[in-house]
Amino acid sequence: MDFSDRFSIPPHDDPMLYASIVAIVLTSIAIVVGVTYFKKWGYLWNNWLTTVDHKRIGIMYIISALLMLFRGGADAVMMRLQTAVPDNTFLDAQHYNEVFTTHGVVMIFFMAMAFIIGMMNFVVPLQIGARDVAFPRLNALSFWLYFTGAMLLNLSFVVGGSPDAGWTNYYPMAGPEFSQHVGVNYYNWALQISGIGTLMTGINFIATIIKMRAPGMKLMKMPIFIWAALITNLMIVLAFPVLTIALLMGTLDRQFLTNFFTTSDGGMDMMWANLFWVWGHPEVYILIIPAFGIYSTIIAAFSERNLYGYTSMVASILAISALSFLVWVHHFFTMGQGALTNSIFSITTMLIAVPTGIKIFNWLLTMWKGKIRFATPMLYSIAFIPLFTIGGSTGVMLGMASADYQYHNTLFLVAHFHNVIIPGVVFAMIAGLIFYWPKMFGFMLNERIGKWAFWNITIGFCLAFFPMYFTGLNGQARRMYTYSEATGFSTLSMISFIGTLLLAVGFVFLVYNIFYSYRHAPRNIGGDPWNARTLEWATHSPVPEYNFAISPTVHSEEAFWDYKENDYELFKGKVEDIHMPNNSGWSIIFAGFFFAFGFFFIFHVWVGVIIAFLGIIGCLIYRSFEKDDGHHIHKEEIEATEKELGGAK
Amino acid sequence: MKLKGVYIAFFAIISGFLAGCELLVLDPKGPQADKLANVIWISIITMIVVTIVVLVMLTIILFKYRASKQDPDYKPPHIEGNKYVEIIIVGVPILIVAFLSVVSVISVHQVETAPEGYETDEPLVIYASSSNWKWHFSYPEQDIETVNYVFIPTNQNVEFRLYSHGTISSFWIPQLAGQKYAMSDMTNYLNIVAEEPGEYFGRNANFNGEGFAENEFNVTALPADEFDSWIEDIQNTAEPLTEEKFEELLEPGHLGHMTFTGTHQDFMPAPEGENSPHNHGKSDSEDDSGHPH
Amino acid sequence: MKELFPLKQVNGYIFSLLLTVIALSVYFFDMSLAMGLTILVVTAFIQAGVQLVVFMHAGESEDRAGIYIHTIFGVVVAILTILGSLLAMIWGYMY
Amino acid sequence: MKLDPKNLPLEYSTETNKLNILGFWIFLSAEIMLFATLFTTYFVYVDRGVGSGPAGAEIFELPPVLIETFLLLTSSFTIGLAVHAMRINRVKAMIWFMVVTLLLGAGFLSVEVYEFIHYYHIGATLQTSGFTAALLTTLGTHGAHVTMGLFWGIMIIIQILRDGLNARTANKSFIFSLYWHFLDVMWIFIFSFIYLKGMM
Repeated sequence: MDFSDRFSIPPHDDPMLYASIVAIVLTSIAIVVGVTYFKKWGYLWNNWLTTVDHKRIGIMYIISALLMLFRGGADAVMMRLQTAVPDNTFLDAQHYNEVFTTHGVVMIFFMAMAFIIGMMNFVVPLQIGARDVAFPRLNALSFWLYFTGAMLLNLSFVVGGSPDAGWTNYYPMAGPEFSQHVGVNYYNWALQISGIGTLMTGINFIATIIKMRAPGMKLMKMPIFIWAALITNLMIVLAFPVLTIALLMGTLDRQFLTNFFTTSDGGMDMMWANLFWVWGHPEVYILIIPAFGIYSTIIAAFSERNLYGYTSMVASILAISALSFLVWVHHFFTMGQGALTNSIFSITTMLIAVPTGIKIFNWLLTMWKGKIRFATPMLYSIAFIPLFTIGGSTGVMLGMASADYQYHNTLFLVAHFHNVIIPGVVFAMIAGLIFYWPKMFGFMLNERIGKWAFWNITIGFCLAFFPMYFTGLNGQARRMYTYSEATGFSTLSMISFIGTLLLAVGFVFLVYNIFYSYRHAPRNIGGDPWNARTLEWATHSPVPEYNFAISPTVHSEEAFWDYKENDYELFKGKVEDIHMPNNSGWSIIFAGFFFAFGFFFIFHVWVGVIIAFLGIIGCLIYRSFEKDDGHHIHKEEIEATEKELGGAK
Repeated sequence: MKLKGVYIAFFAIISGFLAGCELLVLDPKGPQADKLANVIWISIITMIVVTIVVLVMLTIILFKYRASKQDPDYKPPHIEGNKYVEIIIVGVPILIVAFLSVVSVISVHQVETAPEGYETDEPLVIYASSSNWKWHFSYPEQDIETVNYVFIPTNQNVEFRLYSHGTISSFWIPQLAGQKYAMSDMTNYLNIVAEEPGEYFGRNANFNGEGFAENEFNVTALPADEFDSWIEDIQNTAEPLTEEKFEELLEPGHLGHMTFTGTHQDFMPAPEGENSPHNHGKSDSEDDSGHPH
Repeated sequence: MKELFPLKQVNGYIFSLLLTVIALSVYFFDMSLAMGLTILVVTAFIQAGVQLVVFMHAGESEDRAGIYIHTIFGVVVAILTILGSLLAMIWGYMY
Repeated sequence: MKLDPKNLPLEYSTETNKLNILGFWIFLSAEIMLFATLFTTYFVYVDRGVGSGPAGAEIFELPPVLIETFLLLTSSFTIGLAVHAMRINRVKAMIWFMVVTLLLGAGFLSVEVYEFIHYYHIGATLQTSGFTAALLTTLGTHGAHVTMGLFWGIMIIIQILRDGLNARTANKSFIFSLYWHFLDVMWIFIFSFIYLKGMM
C-alpha cells in the first residue's frame, strides 16, 4: 500500500464518521482551551499527570474507564439500533464490523480492566493499612501505558481505520491477506502496550500485598477483597505474557510476513485461537474475581454481619484461579479436536461452577440473620446474585461440549457472557464506585438518583440480553450486521434495542448523579458514612496523602468493626515522620515514547520507530541512573492535617 | 417487594418463550440435532431448578432480614461458618456437575460418530468448503458440484467433509446438527442424517468479514429416489466446472445458487490425507480417511 | 583467592556440566523417543533446580514461601499450557 | 540456607531492596509463561508447521549449540561468583567477575548470530515456514533478553565504579544476577527440548 494511502482519513467513507471526527476534535480543543483559560495546567501536571499516589492513579484509571464505558456504550447502542429492525441500513457491514470490534476491545481491555485496576489501586493499600503500593513509580507507568494503549486504539477511528476482525481477532481473517488496512495493527500495538502496563500492575500488587500489610494482618486475616486482588494479580502475571507473545506473532505475521497464522507454509490459524484463549479465559476470571471481592465487602457491610464462610471463600477463589488456566479449549469446542479433548475440557469447565456456587451461597448466608439496608451499592449486589446465577447457569450449559455445538458463535453465547460480565463486573464496579465515592471525594452520591440509575440499568440489562438467548437458539449467529424479516428475529431484537436504551438512560442518571451531588451533597460526612467494616474506613474522607497518620495494628479481617464495636485499639503508637515517594514526570514521558513507537510501527514508519525506540532506551537509562529517595512528611505537618480533618485517629 | 415481582415476571417470560416458541435448535429433524436438543433440555431444566433455589432463598432472606422490619437495637450475630452447611453447598454442586459431565461426555462421543442406527451405512460423502462468502459443495461419487445449496437424501448418513479456502468458517445446520469449523489447513468431519424431507436453513456461524451476514446456504432433504433423479438431472444439464471458472468463484463476493458437473476436488483437493499441509500424527499418511467413525 | 570460589558454587557448576553431558547422550546413542525425552526432562529440570537453589538463592530470604509458591505455580501453569495446547492442536486429532 | 535476619547482606538491607527482589522474582514467573508460550508454539509447529520448508534435524548443528551452552553455563557460574564476591565485600573481584560474565554473554551472542546467518544461508528464514518462524522467534526472544542483559550489566558496572558498593548498587547487582541465571535456565530448556530433541 502506498504510504499516504495508509494515512487516508478514514478509509471508509461515511458522513457519521466524519461527524464524530469533528466532534472529537472540537471536544479536544475545548478541553485544551478550558484548561488553559482556567490556568489549570500547573495544577493538572503537579497533582495528577506526574502523581505516584495510588489513590490519584486509581481515580485516573476509573475516570478513563468511565470514558471508555461511554465510548463502548455508544458502540453498543449503534449495534442494537442497526439490528433493531430487519434489513436496516443505518450501518453498512464494514462499519458494523468495526463497531462491534471496537466495542469488545474497548469494553474488555480499556473499560473493565481499567475499572478493576483502578478499584484495586484505590482500595488495596488502604485496606491493608499501607501508605502506598510497593512500586509507586511503576504504578504510574502502568497507568500511562494503559492510557497510551487506549488512546492508540481510539486514534484508529480517526487515522487509518478501526480494527474489524472482532475482539477475538481470529486469523487468517485478521492476517495480511484478508485484512489489508491498518486496523489490526492498531489492535496489536494498543493491546501490546497496555498489556505491558497491566503486567507491571500485577507484579506491583502481588509485592504490595505480600510485603506491605499492616502489622498483625496474617494471610488468613486479610479482608476478602485483598485475597481477591492477590489472586487476580497472580493470574495477570501468568496470563498476560501469553497475550504478549500471541500479539508479537500476529505483528510479525502482519508486518514482517511470517507464517505463524497464515494458511500456507505451515502456518496454523488455529494456533492464534489457542493462544488467545489461553490468555482469554483466565482474563475472564481476572475481571470477575475482584468483583466478587467487592460484592463480599458490600454485602457484609450492608447486612451488618461478618462475611459468612471466610475460609471457604478464600478456598473457592484459589480453586477458581487454578481451574481458570485449564478450561480455555471450551472457546473452540467446534474446532474438531475430537471427543476426548472436548470431554476433558468440558468437565474442567463445569467444575468451576462448584467454587462459584460456594460463593453464591456464602453471600446468601451472609445476609441471613443480618440487618439488610437497601443502599444503592447493596441494590446492585442483590441484583447481582440472581442475575449472575442465570449467567453462571448458562455458562454451565455452554460448558457441555456437545450442546456447545449448537450455542457456539450465536447470540446465546453473547447473552451468556454479557449476563456474567454486566451483573458480574460492571454492577460490581458501579457499586464499588458509589461505595467508595465518599472515600475518594469526601461527599456521597445522591441515593434517589442512584436508585433511578439502578432500576434503569437492571431492567435495561434484562430486556437487552435475555431476548438474545432465544434468538440464539433460533439460529441467529453473532456479529451479523443484519437479517431478513423471514428469520423472525425482529420482535426480540427490538426489545433488545429498547433495553439498550434503558441501559443508556441508566448511565446518564449515573453521570447526572455525580454533577448533582457535587453541587448539593453535604461535605461533613466523617470517615465512615456507610457503617462499614474494613480498614479503609478508619481514615478520613477524602483520604490524606499518607493514608494513615499511624499505621494500624490488626488482629482480624474486620479490625475496624472491632474498633467500633468491641473497643479494639486500632492505632497503637505515635505520629512519626512519614516517608513518601516523589512525583515524577518520567512515567508520562516514557509512555509518550511508547505511543510514538506504537503509532509509527503501525504505519511502518521506521525512522519514527527508531527515534521512539531510542527515546524508550534513553528513559530506561535515565531511570537506572536516577537517585530519587522520596521525601518525608514531617510529624508537625501530619498533626496539623489531622487536626484540620477532625482530630488525630 | 419490588425485586421479587420483577424476577418472577422475568422467569414467567422466559418459561413462556421456551414453551411457546418453535426455536430452530429445539426443533430437530435428525438424530444428531435431536441428541443435542435433549442435552439442552436436560441442562435447561437442571439450571432452572438451581436458579429457582437461589431466587427463593434470596427472596426469603431479603424479606425476613431487612433492616426496616427489625428492631433498631438488633445486632446481627457473628457467624464463622458451619461444617455441615459447607458440605451441602460443596456437595450438591459437585453432584450436579458430575451428572452434567456424564451427559456431556456421552453425548459428545455420540455426536462425533455416525448417528445411531446408521453406523453400518456407507456414508454419502459431500465436501463442503467455504470461501468468502460462499459455500461450495462437491459430490465426489456423483461428480457434481453446487454452490450455496445442497441436496441430501433422507434417512441416509451424510458425511460432510469441511474445509475452507481462506478464513475460518463454521458449518451449521441448526435443525440437523451442531457446528463444526471449516479451516484451510485441515479437514473436519460432520455426520448428518435428515429424517424428514424438507428445506433447512444453514449458515456459516463464524464471523469472516464483510459478507458474513449473507453467508448462508439451503439444505434440501429428499427421499432417496427423488434425490437420485435430481442427481441425474444435474449430470445431464449442468455446465462442467473448469479450473478457471472455479478460480472466478473463489473471488470474494456473493453468488446465487449454482450447479456444475465435475468437482473442484480434481484440481484443488481438500486438505486431508496426503494433501494435508500438516500430518496429524504419523499414522495419517497410510490411511487417508484417518478420522473417527 | 580461594574464598572467591566457594565449594558449593564450584560443585554446582561441575554438576550442571555433568548434567549437560548426560543430556548429550540422547544425541550420541540410539534410543527410543520415550527414553530420550525422559532423560531430557529429568536433566533439564534438575539443572533448573540447581540454578534456582544454588545460584539464585531462592530459599534464603524471608519471602521464600512466596517465591517458591509463585514460581512453582508458574511452572505448573506453564507445563499445563504446553500439554493442553498439544492436546488441542495435535493429539486430539490422532485417534 | 537462610539468611541471618540480624545481619542481612547489603542487597537485602532496606525495605525497598527486599521489595525489589521479591518483585523481580514475580517478574521471573511472568517470564516463565512468556517462554512457555514460545515453547508451546514451537512444539506444535515442529510437527505440524513445517510446510515446504526444512525440518528441525535438517538445520541444527551440534558444535555451535554446544559452544553456546558452555559459554552461557559458565557465565551463569561467574555471575554467581560475582554475587559471592559482593557478599564478602571484594568489590574489585566482583567487577571482574561481572566483566567476565558479560564477555561470555557477548561470546554467546556472537555464536548465535553465526547460527542465524547459517540458517539464513540454508534458506531457513523467519518467513520460510511456521516452524522456522517459531524457532527463530524463540531463539530471538532469548537472544534479545541476553542483549538486554549485556546493556543492563554495563550500566550496573558503571554505577558500581561511580558510587561504590552500597544498598542501591548491591541490590541492582543481585537482581541482575537473578536475571542472568534465569536466562541460563531458559537456555537449558531450549538446548534440551529444541536442539537435542530435534537432533535425536
